[in-house]
Amino acid sequence: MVGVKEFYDIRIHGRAGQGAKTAAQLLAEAAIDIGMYAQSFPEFGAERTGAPMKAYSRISKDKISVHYQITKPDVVVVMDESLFHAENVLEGIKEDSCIIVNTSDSPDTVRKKYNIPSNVKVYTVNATKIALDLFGKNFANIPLLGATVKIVGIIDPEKVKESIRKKFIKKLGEEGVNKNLLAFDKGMSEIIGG
Amino acid sequence: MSDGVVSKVSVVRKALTGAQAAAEVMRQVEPDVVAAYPITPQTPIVQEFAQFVADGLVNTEMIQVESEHSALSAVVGAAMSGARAMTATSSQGLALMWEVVAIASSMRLPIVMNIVNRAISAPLNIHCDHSDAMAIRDLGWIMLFSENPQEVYHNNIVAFRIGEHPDVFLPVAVNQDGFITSHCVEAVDVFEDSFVKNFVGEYKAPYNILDFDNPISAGEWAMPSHYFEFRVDMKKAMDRSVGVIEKVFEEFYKETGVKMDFFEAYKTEDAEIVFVVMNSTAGTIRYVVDKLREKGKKVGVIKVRVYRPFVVEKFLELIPSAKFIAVMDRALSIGTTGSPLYQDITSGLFANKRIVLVNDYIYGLGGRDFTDDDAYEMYEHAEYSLKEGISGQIVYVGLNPNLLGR
Amino acid sequence: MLKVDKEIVSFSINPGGYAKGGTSLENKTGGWRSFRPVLNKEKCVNCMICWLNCPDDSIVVKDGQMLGFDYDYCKGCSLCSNVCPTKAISMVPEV
Amino acid sequence: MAINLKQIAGMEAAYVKGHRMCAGCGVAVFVRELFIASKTAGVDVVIANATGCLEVTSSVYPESAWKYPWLHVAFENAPAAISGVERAYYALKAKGKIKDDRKVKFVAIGGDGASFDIGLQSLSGALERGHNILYIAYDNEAYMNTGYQRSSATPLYADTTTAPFGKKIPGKTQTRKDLFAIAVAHGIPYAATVSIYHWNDLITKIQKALTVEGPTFILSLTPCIPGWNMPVGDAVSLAKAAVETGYWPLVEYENGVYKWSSANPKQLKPIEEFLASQKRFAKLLKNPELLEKFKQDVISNYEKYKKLCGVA
Repeated sequence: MVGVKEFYDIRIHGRAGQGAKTAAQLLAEAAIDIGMYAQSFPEFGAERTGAPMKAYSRISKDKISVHYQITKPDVVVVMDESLFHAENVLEGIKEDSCIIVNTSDSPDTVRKKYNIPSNVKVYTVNATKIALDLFGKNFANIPLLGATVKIVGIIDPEKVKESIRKKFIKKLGEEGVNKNLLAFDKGMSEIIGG
Repeated sequence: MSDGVVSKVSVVRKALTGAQAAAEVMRQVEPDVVAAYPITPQTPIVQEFAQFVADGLVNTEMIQVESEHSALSAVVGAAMSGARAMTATSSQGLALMWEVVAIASSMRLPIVMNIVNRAISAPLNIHCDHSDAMAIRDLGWIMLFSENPQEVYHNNIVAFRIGEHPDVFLPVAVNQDGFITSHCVEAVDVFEDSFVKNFVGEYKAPYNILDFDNPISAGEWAMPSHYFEFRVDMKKAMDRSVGVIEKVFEEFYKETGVKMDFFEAYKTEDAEIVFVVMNSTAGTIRYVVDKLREKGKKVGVIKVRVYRPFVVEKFLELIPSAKFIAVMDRALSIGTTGSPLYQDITSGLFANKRIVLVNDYIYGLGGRDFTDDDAYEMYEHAEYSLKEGISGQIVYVGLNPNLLGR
Repeated sequence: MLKVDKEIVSFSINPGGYAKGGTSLENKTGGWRSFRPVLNKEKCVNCMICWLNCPDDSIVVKDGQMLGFDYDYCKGCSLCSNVCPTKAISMVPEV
Repeated sequence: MAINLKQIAGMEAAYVKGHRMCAGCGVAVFVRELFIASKTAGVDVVIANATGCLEVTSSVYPESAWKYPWLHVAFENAPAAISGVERAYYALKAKGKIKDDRKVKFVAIGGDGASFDIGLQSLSGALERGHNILYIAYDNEAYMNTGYQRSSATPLYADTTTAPFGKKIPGKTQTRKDLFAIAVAHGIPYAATVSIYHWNDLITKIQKALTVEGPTFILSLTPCIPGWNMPVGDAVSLAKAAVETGYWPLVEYENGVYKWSSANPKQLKPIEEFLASQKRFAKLLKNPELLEKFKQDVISNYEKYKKLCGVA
C-alpha cells in the first residue's frame, strides 16, 4: 500500500458515460462507511455522452469544510489515454502527486509519451482489457476504482466492495455484482508502477 | 457541529448529496402533497422522492405538474386545504413561480420549499449562484441557507417547526448551492425516522377550505382600505418568527446536540477583518481563516444561516472588534451601490450608528469556482482596504483577466 | 403622532385574508337600482323562471309562490321582467 | 335528474346576494344554475376561481358571496390550484384526517381569458393528469374584467378595446379558438357546451359533469353586458339567440362519443338576431362582405359539430 497521508484529493478524468462520477462516489461512500469524511462531486456542463469530464473525491480523516473543485490533486485518474490530448490532465499536479492511467503501456512509456515530471509517480493498469474480458464492454471504471483504492491505501477495499454491492445489486443482480467485484480485485492486483 | 451536548437521538451516517439530504427529510416527514417540476439542479430531489413514493415508502400524493408555476399553485391549493405540502425548484423555475411565491406567503401558508440555487438567464447557465433566491428575498418567506448536505438536512427539519408555528404561518425556503451541494456526496448524520416525525409533529392548519360545514373563502380581494394592514401584518409575523426560530434552534440543540444560529460566527471575537458569506463557500472561508490565523492575522468569518428574517442586531453582537467587513455576495444587484447581503449589512450598520469599513466582494456568479486561492486574494484586498481606509467598493473575485476590456 | 413599527403588534384582520363564506349579505346592493321591478299578481303563474334567472337572488319565493322582490339587493337589471313568459313583471323608475 | 323549478324555487342560494357583479350579469345567472345542479345532484363542490369578474366581485374582503369552500390564487392557475386541493383531500382522507363521506367534486372556474389564453397550460396539465375535477370556462368572449380586451375566444370582427374595429383593421381578424376540441383531445370522460337560457339542458349537463369520475369540462356562453355592449336585462335572451341562430351549438362528449343536444333548434334563425343588439358588432353589421364571412364562420363551426355528432 502506498497510502501514507491523512487526506487525498482525487480527480478522475473521464468521458461522460464512462462512470467516472460513479467511481468517485463509490470512493467517498466507502470512506464515509469506515468513519472517515469524504466528498464526491462531478463537474457538469452542457456536454453529453462522450465529452471529456471530471469527477472529484476528497477523502480525509478529518471533517472537510472546503467546497470547490480540486485544483491541486494528490491523485489524478485518467480513464482513457486519449484524454491526454483532450484536456490538461496534469493541471495543478504537485510534487508528491501520482497519476493512474488506463492503458496497455508501461508507466515508463506513459511518462515519456506525456512528459510527466519525474517527481510525479505514474501507475498504469489495463482496465479496458479487464473490463472487456469480464463484461465484453469497456466498463473501465470499476477496475480503475480498484487500482485507485490500492494506491490511496487509506480505504478498506472490502468496504468499497460493499458499496459496489449496495449500489448495483438491484440493477445487476448477484452475477453482475460478482463480476464487478472481480473487476475491482483485478484492478487492484494488476496496477503497476510507482 | 455538536459541541459537548450528547445527542439523545440515534444517528446513522449516510453518504448523501444535498439533494438526497432534502429528499431524506421529505421521506421522514411524509408531507401530504408534493407537487414538482424538473429543473436542473433541483431535479434529483424530486426524482429521489418520486422513487420513495413509487416504492411505497411514503404516504404522499405526488403531483407531476406541467410547470413550476403550477407546482407552487398546486401546493398553495393543498396547503389551503389543510395539507402539509412541499415543492422544490431552481433558477428559472423559481422565476416562473415568482407570482405564486408572493401569494403563498401573503396567504400565510407554511409551505416548505427547497431551492437549489442557480444563476438566472441570460445567458443560460445551470450552475450555482444566489440570484434566484435573492429575487424572492422581500416576499415574506423565511429563508434558510445551507453550507453542506448536513445543513440541508437540519434546515429542512426545523423549517416545518418554524413555518407552521401559530405565531408565524409563513412559508420557508431552504437554500443549497446548485451542484456544489446538491450533487456533492458527503457524510450526513441522519436521525432515526421517529425522532424527525416527533420533532416536526402533526400539522395543524390555521384555516382550511375543506371544512364544508364552516366554509371559508381564501385568496380574497382587498381594497385600499385593508391591503396595507395585510402587508404589515405579514411583516409582524416575520418579526415574530425571530423568537420562534430561537426556540426551535434551542430545542433542536437540546434533542440532538446540533447547534444552529441565525449567524454562525467563527473566530470573530477579536477579528479585525470579518468575512460574511452564505452557503457552501462558508467552509472554504473557515479553512482559509484558520490558515491566516496561523500567520497571526486577526480574521474571522460569519456564515448567514437565517437570511430572512435578517436580524442585524444579532449580527452586530458577533463583531465586537471588527474594523473591516468583507461581505461576499454570490449575486449582483445591478443599478445600486451593492448587492443584497451588502445592502442588508450596511443599512444595519448605519442604522445602528456603527461605522465600519465595508467592501462588497462579488464572487462565483454562474458557477465560477471559488477556491482557497481566491479567498487569500480577497483577504489581501481586504487587508489593503483596511490599511488605506477604503470602503464601499464593489470588488469582483475570480473575474477572468483575459476577458477584461481595455 | 404616527406609530413606529415596533409599537404595532397585530391587527384585527384574518391573517392571509380569508373570509367567512356567505357574508356578502352585509353588502346591500339595492342602492344600485334606477328602475324597480313590480309584480302584477294577476298575471303571475308562479313558473319561477324569474327566480331561476335573478342574478342577485332577489326574487322572494315561499311554498312555490312568487311573493315579490328583495329590494335590499335587487339591482333593477330587468332580467326578471324580460324572461317572464306572462309579462307579469314591469319596470318602473325609482323615485 | 330532471328539475322541477316549482319544487326547487326558493332553495337557499350557495352564491349569495350582495356580490358586486354587474346588474343583469350572465355569469351570475350561470353560477346560480351551477349550484342548482350541484345541490340537486347531491354533490358538494370546492371551487378554485381564476382571477376575473366573478372572482373579484364575489370576494371583497372581509365579505364573500360563496357558501361553499372557495379559493382564489391567481389568473392562470385555477386548474393547478384545484389539483392541489383535490390531491390534498384524498391524501387527508387516506390518512383519516377527513372523515366525512360526502360526494365531492373539485371545480375550477375561469373566464375565457383564464381558460383559453393565460391558463391554457395549467388547464391542459390538470386534464391530462386525470384529477377528479370539473373545469368550467364561463366564456364571455373577451377580457371583461379589465375592460373588454380581445381574447382568443373573441369572435371574428368583434369590436374590442385592444382589437378595435377601425378603418384599416376590422376588429379581430382571427376566428375563435376551439377550446372544446382542445379539452376533448385530452381524452377526458365528459365535456359539454351550455347556454344559460337553456337551463334544463345546462343543469342536466353539469349534474353529469359533477358525477362522472375524473376530469370533466363545461364551456358556457355567458353574455357580458358592458363587454358585448348590450341592453341591461338581455343576458338570457341573447344566450337564447346564440343557440337559436347556430352561433352556439349545444353538444356533449361522453367517452369518445359526441352527442347533439335536443335543445338545439330545428331550424336556424338569422344570425342578425344574435348580433343586432350588441354594439360590439355594430360596425360588422354595416359591412355586408365581412358579415358574410362571419356567417360562413358560424355555419362551418355549426356544421363541424353537427357532423361530429353524426347529425345530418
